[in-house]
Amino acid sequence: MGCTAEGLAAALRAAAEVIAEHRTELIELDRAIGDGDHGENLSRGFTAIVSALETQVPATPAAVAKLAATTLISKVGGAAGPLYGTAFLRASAKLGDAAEIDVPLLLDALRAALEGVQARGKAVGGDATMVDALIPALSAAESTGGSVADVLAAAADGADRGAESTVDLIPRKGRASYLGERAVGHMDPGARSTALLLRALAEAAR
Amino acid sequence: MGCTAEGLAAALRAAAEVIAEHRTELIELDRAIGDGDHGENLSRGFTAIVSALETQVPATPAAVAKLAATTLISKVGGAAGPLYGTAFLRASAKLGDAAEIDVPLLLDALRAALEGVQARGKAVGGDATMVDALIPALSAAESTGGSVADVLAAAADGADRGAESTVDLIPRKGRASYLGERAVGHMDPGARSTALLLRALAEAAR
Amino acid sequence: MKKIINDPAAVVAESLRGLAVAHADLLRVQDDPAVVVRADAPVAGKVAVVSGGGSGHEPLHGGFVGPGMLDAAVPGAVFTSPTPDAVQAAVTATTGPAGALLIVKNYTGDVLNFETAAELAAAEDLDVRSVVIDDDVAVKDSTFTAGRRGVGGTVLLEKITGAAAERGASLDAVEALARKVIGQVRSIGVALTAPTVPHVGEPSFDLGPDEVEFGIGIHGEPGRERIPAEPADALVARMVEAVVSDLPFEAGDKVLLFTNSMGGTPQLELYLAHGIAERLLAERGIVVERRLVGPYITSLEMQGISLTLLKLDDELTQLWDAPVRTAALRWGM
Amino acid sequence: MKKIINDPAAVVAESLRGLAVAHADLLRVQDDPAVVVRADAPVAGKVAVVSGGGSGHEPLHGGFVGPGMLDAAVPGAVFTSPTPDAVQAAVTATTGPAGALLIVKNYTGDVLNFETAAELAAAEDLDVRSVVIDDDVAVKDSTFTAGRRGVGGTVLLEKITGAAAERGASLDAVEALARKVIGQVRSIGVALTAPTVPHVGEPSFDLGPDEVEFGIGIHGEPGRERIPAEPADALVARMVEAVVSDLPFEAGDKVLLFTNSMGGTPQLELYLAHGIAERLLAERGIVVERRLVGPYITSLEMQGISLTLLKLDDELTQLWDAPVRTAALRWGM
Ligand SMILES: Nc1ncnc2c1ncn2[C@@H]1O[C@H](COP(=O)(O)OP(=O)(O)O)[C@@H](O)[C@H]1O
Ligand SMILES: Nc1ncnc2c1ncn2[C@@H]1O[C@H](COP(=O)(O)OP(=O)(O)O)[C@@H](O)[C@H]1O
Ligand SMILES: [Mg+2]
Ligand SMILES: [Mg+2]
Ligand SMILES: [Mg+2]
Ligand SMILES: [Mg+2]
Repeated sequence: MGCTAEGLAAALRAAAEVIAEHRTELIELDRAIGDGDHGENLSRGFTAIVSALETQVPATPAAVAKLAATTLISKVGGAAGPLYGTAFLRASAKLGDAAEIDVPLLLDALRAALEGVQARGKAVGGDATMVDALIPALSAAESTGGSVADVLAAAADGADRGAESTVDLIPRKGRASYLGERAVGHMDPGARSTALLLRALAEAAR
Repeated sequence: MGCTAEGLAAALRAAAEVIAEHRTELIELDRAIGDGDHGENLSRGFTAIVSALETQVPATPAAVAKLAATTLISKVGGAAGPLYGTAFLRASAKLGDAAEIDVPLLLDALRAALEGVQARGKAVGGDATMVDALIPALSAAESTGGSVADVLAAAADGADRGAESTVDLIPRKGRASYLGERAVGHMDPGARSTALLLRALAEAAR
Repeated sequence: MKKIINDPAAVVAESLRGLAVAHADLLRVQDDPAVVVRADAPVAGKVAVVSGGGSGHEPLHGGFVGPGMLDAAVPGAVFTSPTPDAVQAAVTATTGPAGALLIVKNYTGDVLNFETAAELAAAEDLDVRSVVIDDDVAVKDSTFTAGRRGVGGTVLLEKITGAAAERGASLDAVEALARKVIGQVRSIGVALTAPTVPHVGEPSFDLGPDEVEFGIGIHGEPGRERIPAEPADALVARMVEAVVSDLPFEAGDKVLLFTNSMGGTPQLELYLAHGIAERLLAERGIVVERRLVGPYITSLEMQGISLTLLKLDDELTQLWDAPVRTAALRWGM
Repeated sequence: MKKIINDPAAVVAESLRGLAVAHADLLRVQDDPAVVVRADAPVAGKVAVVSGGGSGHEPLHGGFVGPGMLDAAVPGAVFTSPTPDAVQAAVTATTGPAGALLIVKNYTGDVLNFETAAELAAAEDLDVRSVVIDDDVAVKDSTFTAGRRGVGGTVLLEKITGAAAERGASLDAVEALARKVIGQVRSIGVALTAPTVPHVGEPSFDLGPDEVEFGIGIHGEPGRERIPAEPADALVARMVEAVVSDLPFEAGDKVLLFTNSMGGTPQLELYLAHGIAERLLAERGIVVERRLVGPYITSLEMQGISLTLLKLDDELTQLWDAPVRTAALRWGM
């Protein structure tokens, strides 16, 4: 069974809760190697998504994703706002007018999201950014069978591993890159938030 | 035997050493209930007196006291500069052209110093200022017999008791007065420095 | 203590060197005793306006030397009033037959040292008058204290008397104007952290992580009371109440509102506090006609703010608006 | 954390309210999205100069809105770049057929958000160009980093392009001028203490009592290295060397020297550092023709300073001297 507009909206609400719970953790991660606002920025954005969804849930998954995209772009700011916004925008474009997201559509959307983040931010794997969570998330998702929930769970597992991998990397993009070697030993906050978001979506899809 | 110009100069050098040794203590006392500069101000002043005396020791005790007065006035600043400056200036006026300070002259000088401080600063006994060291110093000196050294030792004892007495007083003059009751429990830095100076002069006169 | 200094004993002299080279068009610095003098001093026929005090309150006073404000500033050691000979040097460098007004903040040290200087000047047949500003409502003005301290009102007093002197007012007129300003200006300050004097090397007082010193002076002297930290709305309301009730300022009064940073407070917070003060005054019907917001009378790196209210009339408003050109305040020229 | 604020989430909005009421003659503040706009915007026929970025760097950028400098400033949350719709609102409020120049500091977030805003503006047929300033020599400029950060040079860039736009220069000319300035301005910063972001509630980094962060950014991002605290002479020499050797600046060059406080540094120390920098430049034969000293691009209450050098020629000197009237910089009007 796939994921409807309502289903995606519910998943985004769940994601908002997870981000709120991990706000302080994300702030701390960002404080260590950046400027300490990542948790605050994302909570502001996801709280705004929840509010926007209260008024009305759009009819298609694509429209829900687009609402998430424009809300993130207009509420988050910083590096993460345009990057996550672009991810949702590109994903939304792939979803077309489908009433439900099935596994092939989900994979298309994930692929588009990664491409969007890379087009915008110019980061490649190994630069210690959210891209390092998205790449293994996508490959894990692509090599798994099963339901939308199963694929998302695999993606979340991949993102967890990817986030973990950033601990040993020298950052080359974003604020953490100013630290160079001094950032080694710290997890990238954006990679961590990507892993949290995918896990929340996976749990909601079960 | 009385105290010559050279003797007074030596006593002032000794006083400068004592002030330098107690610089931090005076700073701490002033930091607690004032602005923390009393030790710094007095060291600057007495260091300048020592330098001035290096060039030439004036011929009479009065001239030495006047040199100390003008140096303190022009180097110390704050409340203590003009007050101690006035004390030495008035004392100097009493010393006239005597070649040595004897006990009657010493008592005249001490009395003039106290009057000068009170004329300038308008403080009375019990206001928790240097006046509270000077008043008992003078009465102890007046009621003691013996040499200049004995009289000065009695004055120093009186000043010690007076400085101690300021611990329980509510300050009514100078910066400490802003604290009101919160200053109770702290010794007045100017009373303490008066006691230190008189003790140094007494020791030097022995 | 971490500071951008070399030798604590040389801080003032070295800082003045930077001031001199940065603002050679406005001022010059005389050495030994250290005095900041308007570049074109003495200005013929003009009453000289001279102020001074301990250093560590910058831009007060050196940052206010220039056309339309001070003719000279006398910087003492950090938080220590300058000596009479320094004041005298400032008077000598700026004062002609028109005389001079000395602006003295009410601290025992300042009063005593300026008093002596004025006597020295009188002995040289210069017409020198002193006014003592004591605008700090934190201190109870009674015979049991050294009296109210001079704080934020000093900046406004220097601007307004400086403007009058620049226009050619007589010493009598400038002195009367100064007394008028002193009569209708009131201030209150709060501190969130303590300043650290270079030669002391430790904070001037200890304030708990949730404590605020209400009624702070500009040397880290304590104030009325130590209160628990509270939201800006409550804190500023407490400050406004203290100032307004003192004069008192009343509905319909036109005022200048001066929201001052004590040095370490971010501008973000300063404007936030200013906005609250404006709102509270408006609620009381007090009309804010002019404002000044910034770090103008500070206490080294101390975090905190002060509010100063000056009751305006046409004369004072015009003098406030008059051109001024100094390192710290500049408009109209 | 002790701050003069109410709700950490409302700090920027409440501070802007204070700014608006304090400077109603110069600017207005639009709400939702928050934008600071010159009072008389849009100015007919004039190229709009617009900048913005995270808040917490005041007076940057809102304090530079007014005749002769910025037409609008876009304040993000504290240390967070503003969103594209806010930038777009600033463009819409200020931009006519003459177009607009967006001044963007080189941070990933700022670049991405302003980029999106420029696309939105282009879609509305407005001629909008962006320049990215990256004057911080602390960061090695390579493909392995996000590139050099925009810091102190931003203030000079905003003043100079603002002056050109005020004089009626075309968008092509203003853009070319901006690229010229960016090409010849360099900066370096140091921090003695860390700033505390209101919604974080703790200092942005931990610095030992004897450590200095050399090459600090304006968000408390770290710099080149952590060094032991040293006397001002040595520290400023290290800073001058870093800046001068980068462009490089050479004997005979005429420069503007900008000595900036990061917010919490007392003016006493700031002028002391400025004096040292002037002396060191003179020793190298570099001619300081103009200077700016003060807290103009800050990092909340962070203690520290930055030095910025801009190579001058007649064009840049004239534009620097041109009249400006903003909350933070004012002369000639
Ligand atoms: N160029 C980039 N490409 C991909 N991700 C990036 C890039 N720059 C930054 N990021 C991500 O953004 C995160 C930081 O986001 P955030 O703290 O919200 O923004 P800012 O750095 O502007 O404060 C980083 O942890 C990183 O994962
Ligand atoms: N009016 C006064 N009369 C007598 N002594 C005074 C008066 N005011 C202050 N003092 C003395 O001066 C001392 C403080 O000196 P100091 O710290 O050098 O000056 P300041 O208070 O200006 O910083 C006080 O401890 C007190 O003894
Ligand atoms: Mg961040
Ligand atoms: Mg003292
Ligand atoms: Mg003092
Ligand atoms: Mg940020």
